[in-house]
Amino acid sequence: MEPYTDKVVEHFKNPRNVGEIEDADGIGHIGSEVCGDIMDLYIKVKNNVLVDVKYKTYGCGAAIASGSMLTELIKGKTIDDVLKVTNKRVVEALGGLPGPKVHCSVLAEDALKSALNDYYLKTTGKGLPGFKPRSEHSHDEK
Amino acid sequence: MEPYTDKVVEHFKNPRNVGEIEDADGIGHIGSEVCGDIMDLYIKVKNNVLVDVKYKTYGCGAAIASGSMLTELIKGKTIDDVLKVTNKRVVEALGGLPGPKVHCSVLAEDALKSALNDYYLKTTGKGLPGFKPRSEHSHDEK
Amino acid sequence: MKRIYMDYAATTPTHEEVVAAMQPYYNNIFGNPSSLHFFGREARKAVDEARLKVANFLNAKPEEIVFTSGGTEADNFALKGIAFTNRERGNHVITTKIEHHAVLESAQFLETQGFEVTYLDVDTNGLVNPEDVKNALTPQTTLVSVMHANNEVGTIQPIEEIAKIITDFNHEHSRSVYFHTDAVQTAGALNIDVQKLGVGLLSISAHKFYGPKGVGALFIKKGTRIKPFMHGGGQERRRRGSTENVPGIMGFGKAVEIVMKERENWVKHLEPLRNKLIEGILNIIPDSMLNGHPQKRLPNNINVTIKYVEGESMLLNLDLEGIACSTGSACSSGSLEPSHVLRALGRTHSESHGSLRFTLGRHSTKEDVADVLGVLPKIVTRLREMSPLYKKK
Amino acid sequence: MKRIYMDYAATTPTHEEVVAAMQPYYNNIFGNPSSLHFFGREARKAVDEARLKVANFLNAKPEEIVFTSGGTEADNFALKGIAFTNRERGNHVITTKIEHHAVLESAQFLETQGFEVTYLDVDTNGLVNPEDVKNALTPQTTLVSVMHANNEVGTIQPIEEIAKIITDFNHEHSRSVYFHTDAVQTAGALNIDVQKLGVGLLSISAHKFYGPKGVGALFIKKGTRIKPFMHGGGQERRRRGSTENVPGIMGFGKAVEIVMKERENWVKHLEPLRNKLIEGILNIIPDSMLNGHPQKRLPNNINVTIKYVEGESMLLNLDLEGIACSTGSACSSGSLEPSHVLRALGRTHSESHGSLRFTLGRHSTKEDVADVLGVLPKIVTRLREMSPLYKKK
Ligand SMILES: Cc1ncc(COP(=O)(O)O)c(C=O)c1O
Ligand SMILES: Cc1ncc(COP(=O)(O)O)c(C=O)c1O
Repeated sequence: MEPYTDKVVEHFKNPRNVGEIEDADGIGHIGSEVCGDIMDLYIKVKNNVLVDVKYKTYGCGAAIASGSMLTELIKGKTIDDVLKVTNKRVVEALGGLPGPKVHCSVLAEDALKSALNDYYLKTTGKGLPGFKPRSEHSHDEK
Repeated sequence: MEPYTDKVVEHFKNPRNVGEIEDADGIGHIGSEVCGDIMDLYIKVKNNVLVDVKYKTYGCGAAIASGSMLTELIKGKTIDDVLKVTNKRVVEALGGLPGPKVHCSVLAEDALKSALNDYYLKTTGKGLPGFKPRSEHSHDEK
Repeated sequence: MKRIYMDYAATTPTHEEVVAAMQPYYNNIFGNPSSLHFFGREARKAVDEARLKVANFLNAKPEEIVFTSGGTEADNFALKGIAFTNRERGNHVITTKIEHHAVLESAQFLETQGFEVTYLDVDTNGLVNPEDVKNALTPQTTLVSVMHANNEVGTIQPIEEIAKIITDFNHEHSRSVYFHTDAVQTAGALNIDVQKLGVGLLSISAHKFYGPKGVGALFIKKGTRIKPFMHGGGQERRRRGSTENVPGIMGFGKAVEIVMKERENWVKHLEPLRNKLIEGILNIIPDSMLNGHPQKRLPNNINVTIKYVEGESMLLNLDLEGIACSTGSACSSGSLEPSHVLRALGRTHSESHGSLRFTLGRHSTKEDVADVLGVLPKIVTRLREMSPLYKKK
Repeated sequence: MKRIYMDYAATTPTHEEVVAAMQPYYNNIFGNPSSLHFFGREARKAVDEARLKVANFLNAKPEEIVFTSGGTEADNFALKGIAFTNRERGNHVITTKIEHHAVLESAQFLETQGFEVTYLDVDTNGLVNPEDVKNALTPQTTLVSVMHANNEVGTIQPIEEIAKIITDFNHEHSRSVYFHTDAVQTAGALNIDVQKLGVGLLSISAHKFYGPKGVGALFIKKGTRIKPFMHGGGQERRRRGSTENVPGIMGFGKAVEIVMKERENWVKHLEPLRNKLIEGILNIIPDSMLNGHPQKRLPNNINVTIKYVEGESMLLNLDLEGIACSTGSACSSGSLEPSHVLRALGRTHSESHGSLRFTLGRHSTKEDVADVLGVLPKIVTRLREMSPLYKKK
């Protein structure tokens, strides 16, 4: 595996926006213990803007850095802007991820989509159109 | 392959009794080009004693040394004594031969037997009892 | 930055005396040992001296030692060499679920070529039950391969007992099932006597005990029916082609010499350090547990699971503090499955993901251990705070 | 005693700069490149730098280079890797009668596993006829392996032409027959450009061009279907298990760097020496003849047959005079058959037994050549005098 970029290491060392939001407007929960990575994303929305964002993760360095970078990319942005944030954007912003670690950025994107879905469900009764997390892991703990 | 002993190298460097005997009483000719070694042995017999011995060889270092050592072991000896000289004696006298080279000592023994056979044929009309060279190579040049 | 190396099971720094022993063989005594001339003969003499040292080290005969490019080649050679060569006697191979990939993937390759392979289970401490070997033996079996000690969790197998079972089986059924052990992890730690162990083939690798990388050996007991794995010229008594790595082999010879002299001292030095680190972690960090056998264990191996956190993230945090170790988390290897060894011991996926391995060596100190015990708990606390699993508790 | 080394095709002394380049990687940058921590990362970085150098050397991409333990492993990997992996596409392999044993014995092993192998003839100069390759291709063929230049007689093969034939065949029949060349002997002498040569796989070995023994590489063109030969961990992008021989790889990297800078000078230096030695022998010694192609020939290879005398005895006599060379006589290898290469060129058994090979290198001088020309005729005379064959003439 190639080494992590400086940017990844920096975010891994000092992850931004770690934690939970008690009264979150949307919560995303993605991943499972079996796969070795889980991400929880909490969003607070005001006037279509993500005014606060927090995350927690159980996972490797890339998962921690991806989550941290995601929160930076979406915090303070409008939902329209945030909907454009893909795992590719996360990878780019991190200066790249080693091949086997790209799935961590997918985890981050899916956590975001899942949180937005939750927000939509709560506010409109309907989920995020077309939402279907890619990193969904179906296998159970054996 | 293990290296040659000092004794082999010494005989190889200064082979004894090289040449032919014009009026030999017995000539042995063993081996073939195909196998990569040939030995010619010439003996001169007086009163049952090998008063002169010469050899020629086309072959590797071990063949040259085996022929040389053989001539030393048999020159001046009675036929009875000489009949007891086997390839094993040659190998011992050389301080050993590498495994793949033992056949060269067999070549020497067979050259001796073949020369004695020739001598018996010439003097008694019958060959050496039980003579059948072991190193006889049957394959032809292709 | 002060750096603490605690990954001696991955590789070791080459001993200074080993490096020195290699130097003459680069451009002074540089011949090809197969050459008949002076340059070849002096190289050959050197290689044979090293071969004798390695043979003595294992209590074997020099002609029973085949030099290889490392432990992996020795394992490939043993498995494929025995299986292919003895195919007409049977197509069944027995090994375990906790072998090194060099053995496991060779076995899997044999499966693609029509061989049957039994992968034995181990108990929760990583021990193979010799009775299981007995029960797995069939009239088709030609080879049993059980590692001497496991590289991840350090568990030492009852090789002598297994050898006895195989010998009995061979006697009773007039068979000649071969027994191979991968001793790559034990050579620097335990006395390895092929006679006492009762094995017919045994793999070692120099870089695991202060020798150079890229050189190892397979012990092959006299009389064993085995054809080469590395096909080529007549080197190594026609058992392994390729120009011998003379400097590497000379370094290997020096390394076994050093081990024979130092091993006992090393073990005396390492065991207390190992115990201190294990006890320290289990005492200080809640929800942590030891992986591998508590007693039948390599003197330098510490393998723990720390729940609710993932191994690579701990490893990288330790690395940021200058401490080098390894993990059985899948995330570190790019594969989907976490360590097959931890899984075979009955650890859950997440327990396997949360494992750390520290392996000590001759340069390890009390201070190193104290440093780890100072740093690790803080890292775990920090990571647990951001772990969704920890909250759920 | 003054010693003259004229066996550079067997192995070369390691270049001083190569030795120096290896030193930091024994106990300073000593990590296992697969380790995630600092020690591993710095080792990995080094290995990747060397990989880039080797890739540049061959005009390949770094990810197309797999490091091996030498030329033999690269050849085994190419033949067995391609044949086994593509078996469902076909079970036929084409090679030649003059390949190195690493290729030939791998091919013979494949035959024992049910593969069909065609061994192409060569002409009296040792050249493969590209048309023969064309005619040998069948719908079952998955691999063609033809060496770049022969190690015994130095003949350089028309690799580009053969590549074109295979490419055309693949186009015409929508096939993907792979083309491998063993370039172990050419790396120090000819420009090797895998694009220009048009090969899909190519073997090299460092010790043949002033690099260390025990390290080589297989170039594997992107997109090639090949599974490992050396099964083990995930090293070399999962293509070859075993802990990388980091110092060896670093020495390899330095060696190719030196070759790229020096090769042209070496060739300019060697060709006149080679010609002088060939002409000298043929002129001075009656009943002697050149083996191999007079023009399409490695710049450092002299291979002659001297009739009525056996090769080993000449070799040993030369050795006693301090001159190191090799022979294709069976007597030197312990086998019954003399050189399969000379036999394939149509030499009789005794012509093959009477061969000598001198291979020159960067330290060879005019004086060395003059010394050989001074000594050899006397030796031949002496040996012919004791040869029963010479008399018969
Ligand atoms: C043409 C050729 N191929 C392969 C090899 C094998 O290389 P190595 O000895 O590095 O395994 C050699 C040299 O021995 C060779 O000359
Ligand atoms: C138990 C075991 N077997 C085999 C190997 C392979 O050894 P090498 O890396 O020398 O090929 C290793 C180490 O990687 C090991 O720990």
